[in-house]
Amino acid sequence: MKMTKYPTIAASSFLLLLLLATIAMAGDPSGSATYTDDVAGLKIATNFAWTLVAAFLVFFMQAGFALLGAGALRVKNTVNYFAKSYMDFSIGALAYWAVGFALMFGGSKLFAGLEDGSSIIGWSGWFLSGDAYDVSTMMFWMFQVVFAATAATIVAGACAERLKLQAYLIYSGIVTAIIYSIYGHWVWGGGWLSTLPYGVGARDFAGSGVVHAVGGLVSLAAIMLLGPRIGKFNKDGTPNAIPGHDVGYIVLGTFVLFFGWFGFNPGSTLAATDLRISVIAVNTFLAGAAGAVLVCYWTFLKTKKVDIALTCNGALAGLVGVTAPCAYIPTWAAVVIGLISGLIVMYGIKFNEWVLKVDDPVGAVAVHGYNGLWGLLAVGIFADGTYGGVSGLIVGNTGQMTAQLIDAATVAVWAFGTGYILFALLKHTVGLRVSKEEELTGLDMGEHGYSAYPEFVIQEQHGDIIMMEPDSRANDHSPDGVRT
Amino acid sequence: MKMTKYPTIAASSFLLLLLLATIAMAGDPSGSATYTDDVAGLKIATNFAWTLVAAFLVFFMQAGFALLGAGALRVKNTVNYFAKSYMDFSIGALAYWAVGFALMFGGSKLFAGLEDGSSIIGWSGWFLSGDAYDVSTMMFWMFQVVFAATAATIVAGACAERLKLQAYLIYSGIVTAIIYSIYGHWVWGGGWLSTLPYGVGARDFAGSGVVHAVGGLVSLAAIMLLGPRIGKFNKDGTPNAIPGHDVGYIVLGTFVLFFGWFGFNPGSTLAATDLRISVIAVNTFLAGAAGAVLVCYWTFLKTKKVDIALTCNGALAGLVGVTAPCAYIPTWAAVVIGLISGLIVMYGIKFNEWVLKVDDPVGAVAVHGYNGLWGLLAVGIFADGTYGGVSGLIVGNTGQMTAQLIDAATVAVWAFGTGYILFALLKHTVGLRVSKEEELTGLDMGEHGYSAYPEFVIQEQHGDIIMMEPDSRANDHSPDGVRT
Amino acid sequence: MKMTKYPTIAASSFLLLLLLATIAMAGDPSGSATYTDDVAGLKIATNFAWTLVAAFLVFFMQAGFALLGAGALRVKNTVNYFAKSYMDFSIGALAYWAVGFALMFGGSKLFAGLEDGSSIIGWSGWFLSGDAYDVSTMMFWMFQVVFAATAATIVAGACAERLKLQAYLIYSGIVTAIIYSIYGHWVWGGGWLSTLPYGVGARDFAGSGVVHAVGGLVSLAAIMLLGPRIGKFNKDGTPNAIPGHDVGYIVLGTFVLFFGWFGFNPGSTLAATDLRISVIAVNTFLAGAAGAVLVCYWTFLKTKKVDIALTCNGALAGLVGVTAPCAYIPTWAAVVIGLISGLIVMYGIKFNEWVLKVDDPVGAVAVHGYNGLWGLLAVGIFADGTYGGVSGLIVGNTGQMTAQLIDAATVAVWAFGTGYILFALLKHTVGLRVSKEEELTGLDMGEHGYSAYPEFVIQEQHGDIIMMEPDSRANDHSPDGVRT
Amino acid sequence: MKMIQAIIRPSKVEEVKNVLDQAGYVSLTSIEVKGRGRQKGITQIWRGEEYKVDMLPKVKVEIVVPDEKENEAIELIRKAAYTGNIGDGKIFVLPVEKTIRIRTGETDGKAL
Amino acid sequence: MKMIQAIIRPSKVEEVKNVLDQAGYVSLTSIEVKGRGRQKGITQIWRGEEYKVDMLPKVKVEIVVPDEKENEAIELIRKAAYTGNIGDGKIFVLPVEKTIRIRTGETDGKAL
Amino acid sequence: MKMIQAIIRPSKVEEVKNVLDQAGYVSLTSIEVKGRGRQKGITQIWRGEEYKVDMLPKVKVEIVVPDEKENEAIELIRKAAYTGNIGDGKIFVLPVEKTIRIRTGETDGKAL
Ligand SMILES: Nc1ncnc2c1ncn2[C@@H]1O[C@H](COP(=O)(O)OP(=O)(O)O)[C@@H](O)[C@H]1O
Ligand SMILES: Nc1ncnc2c1ncn2[C@@H]1O[C@H](COP(=O)(O)OP(=O)(O)O)[C@@H](O)[C@H]1O
Ligand SMILES: Nc1ncnc2c1ncn2[C@@H]1O[C@H](COP(=O)(O)OP(=O)(O)O)[C@@H](O)[C@H]1O
Repeated sequence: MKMTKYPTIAASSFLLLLLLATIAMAGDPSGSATYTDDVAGLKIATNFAWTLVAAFLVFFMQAGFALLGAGALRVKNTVNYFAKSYMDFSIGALAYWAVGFALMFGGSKLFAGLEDGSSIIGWSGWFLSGDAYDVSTMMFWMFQVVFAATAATIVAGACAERLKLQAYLIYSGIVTAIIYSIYGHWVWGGGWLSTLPYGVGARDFAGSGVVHAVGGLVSLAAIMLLGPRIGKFNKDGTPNAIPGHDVGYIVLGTFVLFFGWFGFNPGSTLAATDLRISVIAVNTFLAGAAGAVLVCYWTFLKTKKVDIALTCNGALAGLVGVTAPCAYIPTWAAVVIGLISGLIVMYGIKFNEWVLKVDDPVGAVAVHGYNGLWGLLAVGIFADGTYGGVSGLIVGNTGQMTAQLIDAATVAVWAFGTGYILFALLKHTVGLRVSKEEELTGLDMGEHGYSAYPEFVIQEQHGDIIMMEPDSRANDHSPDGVRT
Repeated sequence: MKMTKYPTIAASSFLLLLLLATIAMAGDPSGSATYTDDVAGLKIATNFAWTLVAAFLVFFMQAGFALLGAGALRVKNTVNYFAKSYMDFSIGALAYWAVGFALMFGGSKLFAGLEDGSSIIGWSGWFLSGDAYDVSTMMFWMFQVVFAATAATIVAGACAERLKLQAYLIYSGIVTAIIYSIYGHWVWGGGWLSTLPYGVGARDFAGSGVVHAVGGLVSLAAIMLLGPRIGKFNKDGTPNAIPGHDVGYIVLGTFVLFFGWFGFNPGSTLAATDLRISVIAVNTFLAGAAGAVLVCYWTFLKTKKVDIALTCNGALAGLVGVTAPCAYIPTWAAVVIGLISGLIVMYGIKFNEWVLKVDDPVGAVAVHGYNGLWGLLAVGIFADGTYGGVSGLIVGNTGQMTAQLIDAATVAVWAFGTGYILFALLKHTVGLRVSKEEELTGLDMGEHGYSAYPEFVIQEQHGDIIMMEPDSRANDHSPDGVRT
Repeated sequence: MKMTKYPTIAASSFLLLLLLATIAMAGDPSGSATYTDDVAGLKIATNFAWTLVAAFLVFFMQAGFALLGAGALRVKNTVNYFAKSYMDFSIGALAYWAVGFALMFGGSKLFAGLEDGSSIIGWSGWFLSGDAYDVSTMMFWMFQVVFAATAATIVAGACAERLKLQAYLIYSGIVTAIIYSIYGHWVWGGGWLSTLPYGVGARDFAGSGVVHAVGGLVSLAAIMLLGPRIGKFNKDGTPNAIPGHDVGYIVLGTFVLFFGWFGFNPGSTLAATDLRISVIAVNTFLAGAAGAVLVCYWTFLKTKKVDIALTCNGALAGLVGVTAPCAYIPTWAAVVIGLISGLIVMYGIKFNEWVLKVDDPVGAVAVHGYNGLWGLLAVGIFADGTYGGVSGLIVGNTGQMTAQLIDAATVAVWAFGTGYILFALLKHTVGLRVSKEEELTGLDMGEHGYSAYPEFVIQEQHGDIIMMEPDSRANDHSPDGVRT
Repeated sequence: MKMIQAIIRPSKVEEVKNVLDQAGYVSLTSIEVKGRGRQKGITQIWRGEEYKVDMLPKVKVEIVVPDEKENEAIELIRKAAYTGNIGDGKIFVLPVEKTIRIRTGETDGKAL
Repeated sequence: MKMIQAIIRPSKVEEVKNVLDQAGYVSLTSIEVKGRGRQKGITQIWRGEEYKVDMLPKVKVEIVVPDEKENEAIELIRKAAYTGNIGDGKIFVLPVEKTIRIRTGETDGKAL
Repeated sequence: MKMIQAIIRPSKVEEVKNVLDQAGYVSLTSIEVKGRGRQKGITQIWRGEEYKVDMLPKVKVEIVVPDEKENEAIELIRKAAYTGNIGDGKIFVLPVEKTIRIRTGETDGKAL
């Protein structure tokens, strides 16, 4: 993360300092060798505190993903989605501890125990044992593991209401341990993308690509293989709306994610002594706000209604879009990026439903996949050169854009490709999809043996839904009780 | 914020240091000029981290407000309330970025880019551009914007279940950009209230007045113009109870707000090196607890029931009441302030319903408005002189009380007055209120085209409610199944 | 906390420094004497920030407990549970301010105002007044009070759906003020357990014993005296399942608790300059993940279903189990501890239901009680000597295990014994249990006069439940619509 | 005796109940139902897609009356539930052979 | 055949079901309703204001039986649902002309 | 007129509605119920303990038709709701004496 984030200002960086220290002395499990009672030691402590608190906030995003997804699904699949959300970070944590971290940061030499690896893949730090039993390495792992868990959980939403739990649990470990980690190595672990000979090499500050595009594009591969939910598409190929069961959960989940994003982006400096954190926080806020405002007004102008579920997607789209560039851009650019993200998510969802004809119940592909790619390109456009030596088109520099394009193309091919292979393998082994009967009854009964709200009287919605003919939309907005 | 908070100990303040630095050198967007590898630089970094983390916590209060309000409303208006809660901070962020911040802190000279302004109004820092593209200014903006969003969102609850979404969205931007910001300038931006020649000038540590009284008193003006919900008052003017649809949301929202308040109050030092933060945190906790305990027992003694929804209001009342004085008082005073806040909120709600005959579905006027004023006065009473040179009546000083009275009167006139004008203008232009039909059907269908919980079977409650005659209250508490 | 946590490395500890300072000069309410503009002062400020932020996270765990418990109960008792969750921390805060803190830390001499006490009990710091009106003492109180509130709230879940609110409110104050605080004194306040002549004395880093075992074992005493809910046990003594009403709340509550645990454990250093915080955070994460993974797969192998409610208990069990040892162990040990915790919680619940025949609706006794004891022993087994001089069996040291056994036995006797006496007294005075009629109707109507979700159509579940004969379990897993 | 089943708008329940109450018909039972009639359903929106729900929430009010009260009760309900717009609902009358009050065991006329 | 509709307390549903089950009346249908009768409603509280809800939650149990079983079934329900307090509820008996089992197409007696 | 009450699987409601719609029976009312019949209930799990719920969610579809349409409507419903497994449900037919459309006051035949 470090090396690739601001190599040009490495001299002023606290991590390099640590680096020198840790390499010289192997693991320091107690911290007593790393901490000294002076400015240097205190600087390390301050940055530990900052990074760990940020990691905790990112951890909490898991709750946000769980809420957001559950709210967008039908009652009968709620337990299942919560179970997937919960288990993926649990399994992911163990997988990343055992394998993923070593593949991703081995050879980066960022901290003790991470000595061995190449520009393609790392191979040291397994199980955080040996020299990796070190306070600095652990601090770093803690921040990285919560990112890894985020990438995995994105797919749960896209595949919801039909993917077998068992397939999901296998998938989850493999994505975290391998697919995410290897690509992550190329960008943040000192791998080849970060050292491309264009601009300063590809830059993805907090992971529009590494986290979001990976999650979103693996999702796309998955739902292509999985097929749509029963009832999503009509015989003529037009999609049906399948409304979620709890709008409150959607909004609350978005609030939690937004909150966590303040750990995700500003925390990615790994250092409070890098005062750019304030600019990063402001850019994060503005892009999320701009994404929401755009979708809110755009849908209002078209339908005279405010579509708050879609507006929440707009906010998240803005946040995903600004994740890569947040450190390199001025505030006006954050607003512009957020507005464009809002457009991408709206038309991305339409494109998926009407053109690709894939079924993504929560909009994960558009929010994380397409906007993840957009975020990578936005670095090449809006970086203003005030930070990390990254300069984009707006200051007349084209080299960085080349690096970003290569990165975007790479992640698209890698995530979609490996995702496709993985899900194809699962399809032909454990199987991807629950039985038709189970899907109709709901995965809660089938996979878990209980329902989310057993005391509430529930009514199936799906049977009541009639999609509007595109030309009949104009009339008939009348609420109950108005003559039509 | 700084200048007005503890001018008398300014010499020991980190912000003054920054001030000198930033004024001399214009904006420092990368932070590399502001941060230096020594005690001074590290101090800045520590305080950046503290302030930003506090800002993130305050941001999360938005989720608390959303939950608290939604829980206190009927199912049919849930989506609408969530939408308002969500959009006001999104719109508010852009409004405060463009205009509000410049009006509020222009001329304060606190940070780079904030040079121009008078004691009435500021005019520099627009769009965080120019010299305001500076890490310190951004750190400060980040903390301020979350406060601005809080002031706006308070009104959503008071006007719930009948205010047009479109009117709300306009209102929201204007309050954040103008009403809040101008008054804020007088108190925190170096304006005239902070330099009153009584005591040390008016003091409002974390915003009982600036945030809460403004929000609460604009609310009062709004609901006077808006009128009560259909069914709230009987023909004889007696009010009816309209219970909220989810008590869990109310309690959960209160927890989230309480949590966020630990950013709101202790964070308002903008500095962890100001060790008074611990006293502030303790006072915040105790006042919130005391407010809850008072309401809990008071209602229990009167009705033999524990009214947890009202108790949550009591906790928030205590928190609002201690927000202005939290830095200046000993712990016993925090308990006393909280207890009195509990009384104010209980009788404030009764006063609004039975005397003013206004309809405030969530109790925003009593919680934020009346207790905001109480908080301002509490500074003048309980400040013990151990901090910031602020001494109140309990240490025999009357000057500060004079300043606080002027401040309280000012905010009452300003917030109610401008709020009244704003809502009167909206009433005669876009209109304030949805149609009777839409109100009966619920704003969710009318403004959004969907309902919050489409799969749950819902029953209207309102039709079943009969208010108790005051004299018939003694009997008939029997639960179902007991002969009456 | 400090003294007992790592006395052997006291020289490098920031608290000792503080200690010297504060003892010499009595209370410093403004912090201006404690903070100095140099490395020493900045170190204090950094650690203040760290500890307070951690305290805020721990505070937020209250919301997690509220959600977790409410979700595991029936609709008709939801308001009551939320009310108990909310009131116990409010009452607890006042009780701990007035009395508990003085009993627990009086005589520890850790901070100003805590001078008087013996190795059995403390007696200074009442009401945080006198010399305890000091920024460091307050910082410390803030961290401690949130722990005290946690211990109290655990009992709410075990006694849910039948314990009188009034009895609960009295209980709550007494546990926080006395039962918790006196035992806490022995372990963290410099009392006799911390100075046992085995190993380095009993060690309980963040409170497996002090917080969780106390809460869990008081719970056990309480539910023995209280008796099971109507319908929980059949005439032949076999238990019935009484499913909770909202699985989403259970999962969400677990997320919030997990999040808060990152304040609970790493924050217990009270110092970011103690870089071991990173190891503590990692161990916390891994143990929670391992507990969840074990329960998830174990139940899946047995029933072909994933029992997510039980899996959440597994995660919490892992977190409780690692709370005492988290600072002293390597990461692999955290995984092992978590796995064993998962087993303990599963079989603990079965043991309680089938052998003890007690009714614990949320599993508090197994999660907090049994795993709290397990955590104490785990220190004696897995401590690897890299921190605080604590060495367990895995490095060939048996002395520490002796101390841990004494501690575990002490807490079992103390918590169960005093809990039993307290609840027996309550039973014969105010009474423990609501009337049969109120229990059937639900405590929400009886104690509060309203229901949690008045607009949702609710159906009683309990009437429909038939427990499976143990031998008939194999067949009949068919979902609706499959011929049986 | 007759069981009058009136399927009405949720927003009209209060009025219907009040009217019946004043006329002495205190006892009744209500049920949340969903119905489809001449009213075509309403347009809803989900993530930018419009669709129509053809089953709308209604409330079924059931009231059992002696034969001679049938017409009066029907008239009261009809007037109170009327708005004149499609979706006002329908009233069905079913024969009831026996009525028993559980508490007292009284039957028929006395049980109403 | 007769459809016996019993409107009872939610807390009595289990007992009623068990009694019917033991007497061989396994099949039945239940519905959540709200009802108003002689019972006056219960007092509730919202933010310090007391009010009364006059429609209380009840459960309607419907069971279709052959004509000759009518009285037995009524008696069973009546005894199981009885507490002696106002609010115990009522039983209505409606004629049923035809019964069809969907799975087999059997009708009437055989379908019950 | 007859009221046809069909108690069917929730997953069959859509099909039943569509079939009725196409045959011109647009108007109907549906209610969420729970039922017990020959189907024995399903096994559920709570915190590691298995148990059985014997009342399963069903939907009751009510449709009032003129006497001459009774058999046609029954047949349509029966076919659409059929799976052949236990739990397919039952159809009851009750006599209806009167029908009134609230909006127009039309009665009986015209009101359907
Ligand atoms: N033939 C019928 N059978 C059962 N329910 C009916 C029938 N006709 C109408 N309903 C119920 O009455 C409700 C109102 O009918 P609707 O056609 O909207 O009223 P109208 O046509 O009189 O304006 C419907 O939603 C449905 O629940
Ligand atoms: N005439 C009626 N028509 C429809 N429902 C009725 C009628 N009388 C009673 N009920 C239903 O029966 C329930 C119990 O009646 P209630 O008057 O409380 O019983 P009782 O008077 O026998 O103690 C009511 O809540 C209502 O749902
Ligand atoms: N005699 C009855 N009285 C009332 N409801 C009945 C009766 N018989 C069946 N039902 C309802 O019909 C539903 C389906 O019946 P079930 O016995 O499962 O169908 P089948 O036996 O034809 O497969 C039941 O769940 C119940 O709601």
